[in-house]
Amino acid sequence: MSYISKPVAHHPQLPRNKLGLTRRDYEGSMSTLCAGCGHDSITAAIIEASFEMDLPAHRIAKVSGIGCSSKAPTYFMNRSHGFNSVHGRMPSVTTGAAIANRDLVYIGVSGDGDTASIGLGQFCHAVRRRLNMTYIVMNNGCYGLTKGQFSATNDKSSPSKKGEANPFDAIDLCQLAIQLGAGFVARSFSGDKNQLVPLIQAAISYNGFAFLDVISPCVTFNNHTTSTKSYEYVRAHNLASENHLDYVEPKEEITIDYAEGTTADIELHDGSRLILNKLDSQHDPRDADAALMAIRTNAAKGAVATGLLYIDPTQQDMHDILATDARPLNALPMTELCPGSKALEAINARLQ
Amino acid sequence: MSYISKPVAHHPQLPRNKLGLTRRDYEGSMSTLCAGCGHDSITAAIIEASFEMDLPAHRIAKVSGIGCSSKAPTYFMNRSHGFNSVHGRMPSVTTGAAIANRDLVYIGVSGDGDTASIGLGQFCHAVRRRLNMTYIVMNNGCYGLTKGQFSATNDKSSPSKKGEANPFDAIDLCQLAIQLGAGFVARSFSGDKNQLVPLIQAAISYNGFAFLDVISPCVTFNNHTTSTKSYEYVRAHNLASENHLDYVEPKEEITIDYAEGTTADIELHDGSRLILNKLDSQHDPRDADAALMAIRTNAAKGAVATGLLYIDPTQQDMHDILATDARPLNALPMTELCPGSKALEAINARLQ
Amino acid sequence: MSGINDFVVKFATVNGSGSASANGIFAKTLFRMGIPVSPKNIFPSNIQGLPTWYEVRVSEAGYTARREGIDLMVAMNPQSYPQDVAEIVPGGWLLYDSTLPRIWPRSDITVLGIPIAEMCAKKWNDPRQRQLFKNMVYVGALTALLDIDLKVLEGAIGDQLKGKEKLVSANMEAVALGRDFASKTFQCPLPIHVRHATGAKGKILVSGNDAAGLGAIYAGATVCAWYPITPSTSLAEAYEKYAKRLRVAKDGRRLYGIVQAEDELAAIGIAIGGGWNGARSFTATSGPGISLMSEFLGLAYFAEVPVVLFNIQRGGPSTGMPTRTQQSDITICAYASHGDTKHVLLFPKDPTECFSMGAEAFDLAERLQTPVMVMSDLDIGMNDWMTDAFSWDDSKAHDRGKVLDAETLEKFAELKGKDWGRYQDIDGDGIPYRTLPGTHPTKGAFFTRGTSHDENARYTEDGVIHARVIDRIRRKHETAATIVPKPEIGIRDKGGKTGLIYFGATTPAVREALDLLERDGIHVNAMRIKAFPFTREVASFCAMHDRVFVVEQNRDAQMRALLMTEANVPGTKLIPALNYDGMPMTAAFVRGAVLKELKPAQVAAE
Amino acid sequence: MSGINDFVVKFATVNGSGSASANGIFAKTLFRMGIPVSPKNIFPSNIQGLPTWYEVRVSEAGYTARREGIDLMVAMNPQSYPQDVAEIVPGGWLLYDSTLPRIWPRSDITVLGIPIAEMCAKKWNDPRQRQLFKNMVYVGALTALLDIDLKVLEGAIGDQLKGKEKLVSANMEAVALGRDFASKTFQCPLPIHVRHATGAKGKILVSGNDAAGLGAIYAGATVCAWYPITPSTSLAEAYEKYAKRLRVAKDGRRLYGIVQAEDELAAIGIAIGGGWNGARSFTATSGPGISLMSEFLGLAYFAEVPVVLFNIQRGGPSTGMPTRTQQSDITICAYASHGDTKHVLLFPKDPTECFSMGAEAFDLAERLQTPVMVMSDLDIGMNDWMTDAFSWDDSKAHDRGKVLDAETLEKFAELKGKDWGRYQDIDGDGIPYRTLPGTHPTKGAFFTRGTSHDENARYTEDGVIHARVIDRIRRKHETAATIVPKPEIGIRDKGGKTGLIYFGATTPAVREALDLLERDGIHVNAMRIKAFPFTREVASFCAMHDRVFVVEQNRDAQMRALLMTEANVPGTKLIPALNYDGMPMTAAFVRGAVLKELKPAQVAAE
Ligand SMILES: Cc1ncc(C[n+]2csc(CCOP(=O)(O)OP(=O)(O)O)c2C)c(N)n1
Ligand SMILES: Cc1ncc(C[n+]2csc(CCOP(=O)(O)OP(=O)(O)O)c2C)c(N)n1
Ligand code: SF4
Ligand code: SF4
Ligand SMILES: [Mg+2]
Ligand SMILES: [Mg+2]
Repeated sequence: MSYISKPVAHHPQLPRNKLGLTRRDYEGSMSTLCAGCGHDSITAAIIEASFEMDLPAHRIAKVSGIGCSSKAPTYFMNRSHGFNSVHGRMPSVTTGAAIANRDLVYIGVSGDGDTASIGLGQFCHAVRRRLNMTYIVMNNGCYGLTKGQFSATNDKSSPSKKGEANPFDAIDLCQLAIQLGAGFVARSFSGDKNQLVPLIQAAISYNGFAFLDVISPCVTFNNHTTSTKSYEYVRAHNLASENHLDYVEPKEEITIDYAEGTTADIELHDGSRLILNKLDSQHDPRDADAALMAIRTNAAKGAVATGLLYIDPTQQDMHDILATDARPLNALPMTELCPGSKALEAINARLQ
Repeated sequence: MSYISKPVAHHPQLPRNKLGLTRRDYEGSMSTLCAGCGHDSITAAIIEASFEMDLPAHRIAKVSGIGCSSKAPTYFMNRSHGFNSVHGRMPSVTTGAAIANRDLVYIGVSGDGDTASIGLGQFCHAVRRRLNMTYIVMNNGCYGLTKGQFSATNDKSSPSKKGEANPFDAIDLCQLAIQLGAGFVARSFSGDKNQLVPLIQAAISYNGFAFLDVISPCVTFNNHTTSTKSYEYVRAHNLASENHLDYVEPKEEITIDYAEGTTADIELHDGSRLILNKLDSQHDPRDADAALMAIRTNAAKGAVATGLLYIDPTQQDMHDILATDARPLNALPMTELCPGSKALEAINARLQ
Repeated sequence: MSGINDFVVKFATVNGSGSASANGIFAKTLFRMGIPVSPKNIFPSNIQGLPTWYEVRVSEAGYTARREGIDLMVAMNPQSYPQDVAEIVPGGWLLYDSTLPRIWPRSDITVLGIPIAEMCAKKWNDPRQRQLFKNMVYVGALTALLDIDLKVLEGAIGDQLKGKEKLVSANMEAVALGRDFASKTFQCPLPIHVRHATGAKGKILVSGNDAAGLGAIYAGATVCAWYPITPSTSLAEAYEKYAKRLRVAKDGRRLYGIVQAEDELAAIGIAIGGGWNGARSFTATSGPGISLMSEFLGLAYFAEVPVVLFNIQRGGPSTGMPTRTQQSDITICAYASHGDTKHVLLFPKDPTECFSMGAEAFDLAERLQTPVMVMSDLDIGMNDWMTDAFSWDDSKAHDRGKVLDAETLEKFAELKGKDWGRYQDIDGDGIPYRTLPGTHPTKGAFFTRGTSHDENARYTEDGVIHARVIDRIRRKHETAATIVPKPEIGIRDKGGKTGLIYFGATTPAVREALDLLERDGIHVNAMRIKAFPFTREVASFCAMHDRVFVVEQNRDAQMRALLMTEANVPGTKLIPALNYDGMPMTAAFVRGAVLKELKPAQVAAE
Repeated sequence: MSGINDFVVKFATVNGSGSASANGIFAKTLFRMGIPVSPKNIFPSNIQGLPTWYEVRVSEAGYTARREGIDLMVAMNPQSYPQDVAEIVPGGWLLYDSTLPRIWPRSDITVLGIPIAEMCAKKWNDPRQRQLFKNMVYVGALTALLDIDLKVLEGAIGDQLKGKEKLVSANMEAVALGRDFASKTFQCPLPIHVRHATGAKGKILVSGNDAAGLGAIYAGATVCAWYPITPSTSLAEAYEKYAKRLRVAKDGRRLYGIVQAEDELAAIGIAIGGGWNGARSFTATSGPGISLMSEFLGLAYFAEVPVVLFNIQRGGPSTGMPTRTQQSDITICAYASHGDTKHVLLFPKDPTECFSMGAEAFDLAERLQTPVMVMSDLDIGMNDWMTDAFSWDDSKAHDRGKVLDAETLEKFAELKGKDWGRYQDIDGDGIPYRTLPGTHPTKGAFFTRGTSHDENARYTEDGVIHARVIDRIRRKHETAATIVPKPEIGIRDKGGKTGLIYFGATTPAVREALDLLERDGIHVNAMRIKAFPFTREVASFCAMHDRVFVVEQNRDAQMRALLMTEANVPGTKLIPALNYDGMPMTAAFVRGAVLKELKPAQVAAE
């Protein structure tokens, strides 16, 4: 089946953001995912987050691998360029794109198969390189597009639709990301828009590698009641309580009132602020060791720790490390890049 | 240059092990590595360990990727088959070999480039699959064979020979291995034979994925005094004190005496026992969380925690998970594998 | 052309709506009535909610190629109405769900409206049932319209629902609903309809992937490593299905090992590790997987490790059309990997050959100590084909090639007059003797490597030795050309000057086209290639003819190129007949391609 | 044949012993004396302790191909003595370290023993110095034996040791030591020796990788992603070296981004990401890397993303001979990736062309919106070649191809009379117009994908559209054949019937061979191929000749195969002349291959 375009007529009374754009302007083509697929909810959250942040849609680059999840970028922000690359290799394509133009916002979308299996190496190395991007894994514990095989994030003993238990332990991408030095690591749930939208906003504002592992049930292949990646299971075991995040745009005034001692106020590079309301959680999300232990301890109990798990507000990103020019490399004039014949004469002379 | 064979004449008085073999019988071809290369010391430790364990050399399969380190299997156990495969893919080749014949002992040798860069994905998934093998990384923080580029295990700010500081954080393979569920994780140093030999023995005895990260200075490209992977640095910062391991063969009597309360006695599947003498260490190596924290805490101080870091003496290996026959698959007679024409008739009938 | 037992029905539905099983039952029923059928699934690369089609050609004459021009369209998906209606031949029929009635833009077809949704809504309360049984209602209507044997249908449903007997009667109720409505409302049967026949007798209805998975079981393969990718996934799944049935010891232990690898690089690496260690090992993949496996294939070629790869080709380039068929990986598979490499390829024509060649591939891989690729495709692999029943000769032993056990190793010099060396060409056929790890305490150990090595497997940088070794491997490839399956040659015109070469999935289309051309007065000799490297018959066939059509499903005439470079056939006589829109080839296309060349006037007139 | 300014010296040393720099200085000195030289490094795939060689051919006539038959062997490595001595021509010389004197097995050579180790032990105390200066001692001896200009040598040492002036005099002391000993002990100079000449005037001495790295700088490339692999590593390193010199802004910020990727899949992925985003981007790799990059190359082909890949070919198959040269990735590069793909290849003949074609590759990649591969090899890439100085025309603008900025995008329909669509063939040349991310708030955004798409970049599963799109890409490839560099044709015999085709690193050998053949009375017309797809001149040249030799450094005659399939040249007239032992080709080989065919009697007699 071919591409399905949506009607574009704008309702005159739709609310507009500071750029004068409506939510519609952040939408994409009609989704061809299964009705009820978690991925569509995440797409909706991305649309909501970017509308609220007044992002100029055309300054965003959407990148993905292959899978149901990797199709999702088609379903948001039609005004942005997108690159649906090859399976598991979104991190490298994004790395190259980011080097070429540091001024765009990079939103990468991947699946658990795309990231934790074929793409695991590239994922780890993108983290290590502090690529300035928002990396979202739509995590359903299975390979949706190839019809439901277990993925490497599927929990041990979680049964398939046919009832066969998965004999392998899950790879926990948040633990990996923290350990490899990601500066922003969060976990969320496609069914929890209130938690998800501010996390996406914070991730986009974050300067460096922002990782979001979003549990996103596959209604067709992995949403039976016994699956640990089903709506039912996640709703029952979600510790959204871990913390609650409010994202405050740069220069905006903080109007929310929090009980003394329960909040952390974190300022990002771009001046936006994250107000974290710690609830049950014992750990300071600026402490990587504590974050790791919180995840591990909860996982051992079968609970899913969601929320902002770890943040390092001061991390250098890849461009700092590479010391690239402040201007996008793809915008430098050839006259500045090509040294010309004079310089060549000098080089020839040395080689004589 | 071609293969250099060693003279094979046996000295009549060389000590012999229970199989009647001398150390020479566990040697390989002449090393073509640089004089003083850490890798050669590890090779020597492997020879020593297998001689002492009375391993039948021909029942060992040596597997490696590409690199100076991956050449090492040529330099031990000429009586064993070896497979010097392609760069970074030793884990998959070993997986296939192990499925085909569960009765051999698999010793995999890799480098930090081979494992932490190109092979990171395969490494992680071999761990996750609980492949029954000993996986040794000869870790020199650089790409020896391609002339000294930084590898992903090189420590941040550790300078190259030319003095340029590495801007990226190191990937800690031991942390990764623990997190991904390796049952046996140890770190050692090529310069510490006393620690290394029993660790190799324990790893070989271990039934499941045994990982050994051995710091192994590259004397040609990464042994300058400021490199954190130099002999000098590692000697100064090695917490070999973490624990001391004695490997006791199955049925052997334990003759060593330890001070009360400082030892842990761990029995492996094959009946061999590991006597751990905890020295400075606070953590029980059977506790994964504690092991992770011990590594991280030490690393933060610039110290290198060596010794047996983690062990799960009861883990299932890949063959348990796959429920394969007790006999090696490659030895099953075709008559047992091919269902024959009778069974085919029944299948045809169903398809009619 | 259409008539009794000779027409095409097409079902246009929404995927994920349960229509696949109803459609399958429809095809199976006709097949069980003894009528040759060829169902083709045309599905989207998505899981639910998009248009999907199922075409069933019915042909008493036994022509099983896809045929264009739909006689009866069962249009259940408003999303695709416009194109569905356009495909019906003049005088054809359109069956649709008239719950929402509509005016159709064509007057040259007969519209059969059945208010299916309404009927189901009345009959069932559960929304899931309402949805599912819609499919059986149109099948029911077809039993009346096409005069289908109800008993046979019930049997087919019963087989499908083994163990869920209650469901059978529920389904039959839905069938009755549709059948009754149709009988009452329309003149039944239509001029196109079925009757019991014998053309399908003794045949089986099965997909190539199912057959190939079974072939691997019969070959004695014990190591299977794979990574999910359409359209190869179902091959590994079939192997597993049959292994669970046929390969479990009494104590429940498995006589096989399957790994769903983390990617294709690992999958082929695992298979090579297994092959190195003496287990028959394989992987299955498609286009992108082949690209990713290239480096490892070069290793297996040069280190001479047996391994079997099933390539279920799909529409390229790149991710391309993952749910469409092509034969466009020929070049890349013949030469996969950098440096001078050449691989052995087999081209099965149908599921029966997927089974037999799938098994034979393992013998060849072990005899030749090299990768062997079975070049199937989506059409053969994922569609059910009416095909010859599988057969197996119990008296023929598996040929494991030149592997030495401890005893032979000890006596080697004595037996062969030469010392053993892993890569010594003892027999002059380019095929050396191999040993397996763990065989002997002191003999036969060697180091397998992808770096250059001498005849004793020792590392070398001596270019003269390197050249000698790769020359010997070239000779081994020449030996391969003497033991791979020979082409199948059909001479319709002794001394005729026009030949035609084909292979794989286009076989039914080509055979039908040759019959059609015969009626056009054109007698074409044809050769079906079964393997690469080419046996000498291939070049002789070309030499015998002045012009040779090469029918392929790719853009770049890849088999033609191989014939030019590897069989030295001059390009001038090789006329490409290429189709690459991803649909299974039709006889009309093949006939057209030949006519265009030989009788351009007739084509213009038609 | 040998004599003044015409001989071959070979240094046999141990790698990691510091000989490389001394040998380089030796070659550079002769070059600065104006004498054409061609040094070849023959090194092991290891770091220290194994035999390594450095051959320097000196040829006043300017023949820079490798020549076999060593006139003077500097044998510093006892490990390789036997083979080193065997390589000396009768009447030649052997210089060795006679600290441990030995009896040599040949009486037809002159042995020059110098107790180098002993002399160094006497002179220096530091063991490292003792070791290092040994190399300069033999260089010193050569200044006397070969009559080398000491001033020029000193200059060369000075340049090498810029900034470490103290070391220069120490080195000159070592030189004096050797020179004095030789002058006193032997009759100097030898019959073979040098004199100032002019053949090297205006030339430069540089490696192809250095040149290609510089070419990328001049092309304006800003994204370089690579993974270490011999022999391509030094290309990325050269790019970095020049970038640090020529591409740093005043505030220290870099006008380039280099990533040492985690593997080749990532390297090409990064380059493609950069190309997609409008930066000139490239990677450099060799054999195994090409295999690993296959999937991504197919993506870039089908999604039409410009990217440049330098393939510095080495000895295959598999890991093969990583430190030897071959031209054996032609097939795999021309067709890299599954499905119907075809790539653009350039074949530089020397470092000068590595620079110019290295730069031109970026123009072609952007104009054609496709990967362009520069097919260099170890011989060109890692050896210093005497070659024409680099030149750059400041007046010629970089051709960025059809990229639309915001303004043009707005006026597109007006300008072109058609609406913009990413994959619309507006100009009939198969090349569409592209837009870059972030260009315009509402126009020009599209989704780049490797799945099938229509002319507006929208996903499609309609096979007719798919076929249309890949047909257009085929037309684009035809356009490529009109804009890639044309072959260089040298007619020695108008109306002559014998042609010869060559390309890349074999150029010096072929040109010398043609001169030799001329003397044999055989006049061969020659064509050097510079690019694939072939421009029409390629087929015409073949058509003009009855038989055409195709000289290649691979086993399977890969260029010949390409000529057959892509230029429709009948194989019968294409005679392969193949060498694949990993050593740079010699003129003698080429001459022999031609003679064997044309004058077999003469070959037998020789
Ligand atoms: C190289 C390659 N191998 C395999 C595939 C087939 N494939 C497509 S999507 C997919 C898995 C997707 O799983 P995931 O990333 O979890 O996405 P989901 O569909 O679950 O959202 C696979 C294996 C492919 N397209 N390319
Ligand atoms: C696919 C591929 N890419 C690159 C190379 C080149 N290469 C050979 S060894 C090596 C790195 C080795 O580093 P490491 O594994 O750390 O081993 P070491 O030499 O340091 O022991 C590389 C990149 C290769 N052989 N194959
Ligand atoms: S198959 Fe699963 S992941 Fe894919 S669209 Fe459907 S529900 Fe979503
Ligand atoms: S280069 Fe380094 S790693 Fe390689 S052999 Fe030499 S010392 Fe060892
Ligand atoms: Mg998934
Ligand atoms: Mg290393």
